[in-house]
Amino acid sequence: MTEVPTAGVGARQFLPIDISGVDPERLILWLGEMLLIREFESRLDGLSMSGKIPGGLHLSIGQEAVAVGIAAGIQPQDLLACSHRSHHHALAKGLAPRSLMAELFGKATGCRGGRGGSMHLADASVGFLGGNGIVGAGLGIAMGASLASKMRGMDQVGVGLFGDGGANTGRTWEFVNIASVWKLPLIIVCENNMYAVETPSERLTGGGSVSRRAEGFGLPVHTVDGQDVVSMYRATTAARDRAARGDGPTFIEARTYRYEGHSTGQIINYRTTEEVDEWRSTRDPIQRLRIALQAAGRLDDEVFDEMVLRARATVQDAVAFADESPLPDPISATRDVTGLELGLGNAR
Amino acid sequence: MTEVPTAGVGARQFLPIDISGVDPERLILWLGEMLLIREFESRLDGLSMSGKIPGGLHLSIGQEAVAVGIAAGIQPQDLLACSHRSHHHALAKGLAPRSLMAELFGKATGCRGGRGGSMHLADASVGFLGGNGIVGAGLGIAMGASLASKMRGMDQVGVGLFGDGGANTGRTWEFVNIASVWKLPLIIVCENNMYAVETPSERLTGGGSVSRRAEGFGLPVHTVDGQDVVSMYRATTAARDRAARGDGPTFIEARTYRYEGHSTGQIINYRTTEEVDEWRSTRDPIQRLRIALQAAGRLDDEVFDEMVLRARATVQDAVAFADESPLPDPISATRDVTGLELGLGNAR
Amino acid sequence: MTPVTYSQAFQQGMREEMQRNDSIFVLGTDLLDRGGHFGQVLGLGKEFGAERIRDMPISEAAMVAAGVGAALNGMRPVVDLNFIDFSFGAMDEIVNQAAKMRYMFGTPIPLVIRGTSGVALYAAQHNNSLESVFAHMPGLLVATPSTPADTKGLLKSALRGEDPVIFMMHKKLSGTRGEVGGDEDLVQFGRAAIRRGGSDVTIVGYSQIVFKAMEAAKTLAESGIEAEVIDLRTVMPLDIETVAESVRKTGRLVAVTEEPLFGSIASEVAASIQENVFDWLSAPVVRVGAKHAPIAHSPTLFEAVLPQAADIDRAARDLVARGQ
Amino acid sequence: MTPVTYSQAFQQGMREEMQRNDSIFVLGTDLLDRGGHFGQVLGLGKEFGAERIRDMPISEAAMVAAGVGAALNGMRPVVDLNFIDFSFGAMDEIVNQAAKMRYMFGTPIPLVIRGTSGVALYAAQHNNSLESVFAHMPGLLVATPSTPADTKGLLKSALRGEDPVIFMMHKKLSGTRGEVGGDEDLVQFGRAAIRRGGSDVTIVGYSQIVFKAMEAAKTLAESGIEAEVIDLRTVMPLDIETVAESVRKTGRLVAVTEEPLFGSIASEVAASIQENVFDWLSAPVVRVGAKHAPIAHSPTLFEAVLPQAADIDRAARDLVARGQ
Ligand SMILES: Cc1ncc(C[n+]2csc(CCOP(=O)(O)OP(=O)(O)O)c2C)c(N)n1
Ligand SMILES: Cc1ncc(C[n+]2csc(CCOP(=O)(O)OP(=O)(O)O)c2C)c(N)n1
Ligand SMILES: [Mg+2]
Ligand SMILES: [Mg+2]
Repeated sequence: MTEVPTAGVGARQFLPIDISGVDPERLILWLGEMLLIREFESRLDGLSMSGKIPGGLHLSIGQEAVAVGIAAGIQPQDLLACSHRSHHHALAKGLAPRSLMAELFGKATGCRGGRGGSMHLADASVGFLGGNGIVGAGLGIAMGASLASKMRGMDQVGVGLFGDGGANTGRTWEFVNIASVWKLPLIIVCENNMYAVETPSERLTGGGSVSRRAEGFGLPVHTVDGQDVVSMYRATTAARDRAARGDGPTFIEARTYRYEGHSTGQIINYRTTEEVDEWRSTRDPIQRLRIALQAAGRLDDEVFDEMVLRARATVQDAVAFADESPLPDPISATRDVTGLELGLGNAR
Repeated sequence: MTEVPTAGVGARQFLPIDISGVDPERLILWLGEMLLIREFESRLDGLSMSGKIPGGLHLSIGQEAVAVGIAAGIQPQDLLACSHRSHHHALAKGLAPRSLMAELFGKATGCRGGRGGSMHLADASVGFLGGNGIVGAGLGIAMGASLASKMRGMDQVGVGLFGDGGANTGRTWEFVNIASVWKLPLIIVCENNMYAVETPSERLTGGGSVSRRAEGFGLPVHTVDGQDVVSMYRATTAARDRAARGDGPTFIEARTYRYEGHSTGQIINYRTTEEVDEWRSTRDPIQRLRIALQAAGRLDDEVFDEMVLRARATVQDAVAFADESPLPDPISATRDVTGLELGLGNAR
Repeated sequence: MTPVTYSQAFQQGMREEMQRNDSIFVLGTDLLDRGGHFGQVLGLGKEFGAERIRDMPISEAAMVAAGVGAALNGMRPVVDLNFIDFSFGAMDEIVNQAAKMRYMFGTPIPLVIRGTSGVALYAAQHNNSLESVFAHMPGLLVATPSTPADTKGLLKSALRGEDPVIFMMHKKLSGTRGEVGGDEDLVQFGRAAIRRGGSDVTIVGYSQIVFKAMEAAKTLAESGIEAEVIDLRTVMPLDIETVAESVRKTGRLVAVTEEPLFGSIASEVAASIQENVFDWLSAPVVRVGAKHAPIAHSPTLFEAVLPQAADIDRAARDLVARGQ
Repeated sequence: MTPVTYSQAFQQGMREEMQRNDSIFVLGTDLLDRGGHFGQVLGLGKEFGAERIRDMPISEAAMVAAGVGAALNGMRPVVDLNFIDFSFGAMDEIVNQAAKMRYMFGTPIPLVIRGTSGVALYAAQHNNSLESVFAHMPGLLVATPSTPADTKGLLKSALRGEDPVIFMMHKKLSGTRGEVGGDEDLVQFGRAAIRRGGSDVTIVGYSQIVFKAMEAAKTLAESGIEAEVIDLRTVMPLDIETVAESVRKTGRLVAVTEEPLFGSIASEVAASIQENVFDWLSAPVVRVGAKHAPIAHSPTLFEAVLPQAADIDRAARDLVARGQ
């Protein structure tokens, strides 16, 4: 079942967003991308359960605006690395849906030929440096990449993402510190969806605020509504400008929410359905943008419905592509471990 | 050569300290302890150079008030763990000078039978949980020990120390966070002597302030003059009271200075002699307490000189003891690795 | 007794020991309500409460440090690292602190560090084989149970011992079932179990691969080759004597491991056996392990890297043929 | 050419390669002014400035992460970890990131991670032997030079290669002197060097223990036993072929290591050799390594744990006696 909310009576409950000054065509584009992500993600639970996709997945449904807003605020040459919850960023950064889906299926046609899977998607050609299976590690990769950008004098910034849970792992703050000290062209984003697996992060985060913690590291910190793609876009653009000027990193805490469980197939009893409903019915990033565009006379129901159908078709095509794609050649499994051919005694 | 400053003309330059309300007998005791530490430490450079002590050592000359103030502010049953720079804390917490010196010599009579050495002193009988060769690690040990104190319902607090350099290692903040979240009976002390080896820490510490960083973790933070034993004592007592009440940890940043190099035998060219002189001639913790006691009519030169001689004699005795002590039995080197007797194939 | 799963066996062992000894407690992520990511402490949260089933943030260094410090001060902590791969974030706390403290400070560190290990889904970063790494570190013990009974029995030994124990539970075994022992049925560390008697060739392994060895033994038996299968149960200490005794009988040894072969437990066993019972060997010890590659997402790829029952079968057959 | 020290050889290699390739830079603690804790980059700060000789705070995870990310984006970083023991704080970044990224993402990670290794003073926490640990991890190469020439030549290979290399420099060798090669004298990874020819017994090791092996060879020669001494130079890849060839000649092998023996490189060599050239062996491969204990502060204690030339000598003599 698709997660796209239907229009109608409840619409007036949604918190308004301010779209003034943003080209409506771009807004429509962003809406389309958010729809694509949601449609894409909505198929995955079933594909995982049915075994088409080996293993579970971390869905980002609800968090689409974070990814799309960031991708909209940076440039194509910019480099992004994130966490285990990565599909939305991969798609927003430009990873092809077919390539992503085939990778999840473990097929040879996937972006990593079936080697990476959900937590290790990557596509250098679109500047997507990858997800990461280790909490906090993606930020470190982005930090290092932005160091290279700076040393090479490139007009290129890095984006490194981690979750609220990741704010309690030591490495995160080492990375933030280095970015701050070296004034790296880096945008650091804490995607705060309030939970680490089943644990409300606030309960285990001394001081209770990731942003407040970040302030101690000497860089500008902004707390942003992560369910408002335009706010995310604006914060990202400002951060990118600052980075490109050589003024260093910016820390953004994006307040967001995942509608589904930590990973596919989970029973959720650590939060109330009221809480989920509240987020869905007042803050849904797709609905809010849709309503704002409708109010501005830039979108009618017909076009929106068409967008939904288009997104669905893209996902359907990706699923079919993945399904029909060949498995990788088992012989290749030991190739490209290092740049050397390992001799006798090392590999057999 | 001893590092004990001589009395006289320069005395009025020293920053005053406030000793009001503290029992003068205790103050005299503290003065004696600081003198002992300084005398002790002043012998080590030579002993290391001459090979009597294998390897280099991290001297704490200049930082005596931090150790003595803390030890004075806690109770005998309290547990302290610190960093590689540990002699002052070991002595202040009650480790016997003979036992310490013999350990440095690598002798069987040392507090750890020659197994530990300078960075791994420990003596459970006086609540000294040990130094640590790994930056930041001592704080973690103290944190865990204080968890046990709390779970066991004991009137016992932990003290965990690290340096300004240690403020940039991730583990430190994991430990601070846990202490904060669990409201552990822990006193966290950053012994900020401004340098990590030869690097001025401020330059590589984003935001420039350890205290400010700590504030983001949701616990009370105090910046204290670490060259004033009474201030250290007062801050520690307050932190201990808070911990004992069950209100949780306190973070103390002690501003201090080491007069010598990072370790024995180093040439210092990363800081100016003016800087060292400034600390020595205006903030020396021994001189400041001495002057305060003299001004209060509680100490005359004769008594002070006697105290110096007593400290020297104690150190001389420790050196002689260590020198005459036997080396450990080589056969014992593989004993007590685990509680099991390891069988064939494991150890030979 | 009704059979329980491997995860339930851990639960049972924990419950019984926690009832027996107040100083035992568990810390890690998502334990209290969720019961751990593999159900390994399911139900214990209700029984023992938040003080003894302690939820932690994602702070692996702090988890182990809390364990080491608490162990030093009279408690018996169990640190649940979730996947053993996350030990990387606490490697100093494990190897430089927990493992060495007894030696350095004279204070035992009774600490169990549990982690889900072995190779299955979730790709390279969640499928590191670290048993040889931990076994290499003086001061650590390493448990690698393959059955519910051993899981429970070894856990009990660990919780009554005085050493830091890395307790590795294989992903693929979580749901496997078996009978377990009672309250006082401890399984000693360093005692291998002979899972199947045989006189033609010895196959030695530990954890999940023992089942592949048993599979191979079955196909070998169909050809009249009787394999003795030894389950090491703990890799530190490693019961080389039981293996040596078997080799004195069979003259042939296949050492298997799921780890990348280089520097693996299988290499250690091979080195040690040829050194100790060379004159009984009618052919070299042959190792069967994983190929030298990370673990891919696609099962097609990672199964090609892992040793299979057929590889063990082939190695044993070759040995028998060769040693005649 | 005048002989240079082991540390200076590293300096030279760095300097020449940095001059040759703009994308090479170094990061770590106390490098710019101090030149590193072992003088390994002394003088380079002045020559290349703070951008390319980058001082970092005590943040090992961030050091390696910065290296991995920069390598992924076109640079060739050298991460100086000071003591290799501090790699524990960056273990995930080394094993789960640097080592696996090429395999997972298809992007080479040309990254050198330098650390001072081996056993000497400063007790348990500064004297971990990790060469077998890193060699066990698919995706990493491990250099363990014993001479200034190899230090320089292997460093050059590392800096022109495309893999993450753990570059381990033994504490006790810092001041040893020797001739080094020129600008284009690269030492290949995976090529052992025969340090001394002999026909009676082969002794294989790497890094500082090679000197103990040479010492033993000398005393053996006095008794008419000619030992061939092989220096592996890199332990991953490990040049087992050169060892095998020697064993085909001598029929006897002593595998030495300074690591705790269990799970060591010596175990790997022994396992591999007996597996590959069993029929040439007239006696088992004998391992000589450190005893299973942490390293104490007192030299009296730690020297008792370490393998000595006399132990190698004795092992070789026993073998010769036994295999006759
Ligand atoms: C170092 C490490 N520890 C534990 C895990 C297991 N784990 C995977 S995701 C996750 C929760 C992460 O929470 P958060 O950072 O808030 O991200 P979210 O899942 O909410 O997107 C945990 C504990 C891991 N992958 N890496
Ligand atoms: C994890 C780790 N990294 C590096 C080192 C090497 N080292 C020992 S002391 C030191 C400087 C520590 O500075 P600081 O924390 O300020 O303590 P101080 O020496 O000033 O007392 C360094 C880098 C170490 N021991 N542990
Ligand atoms: Mg979260
Ligand atoms: Mg300092």
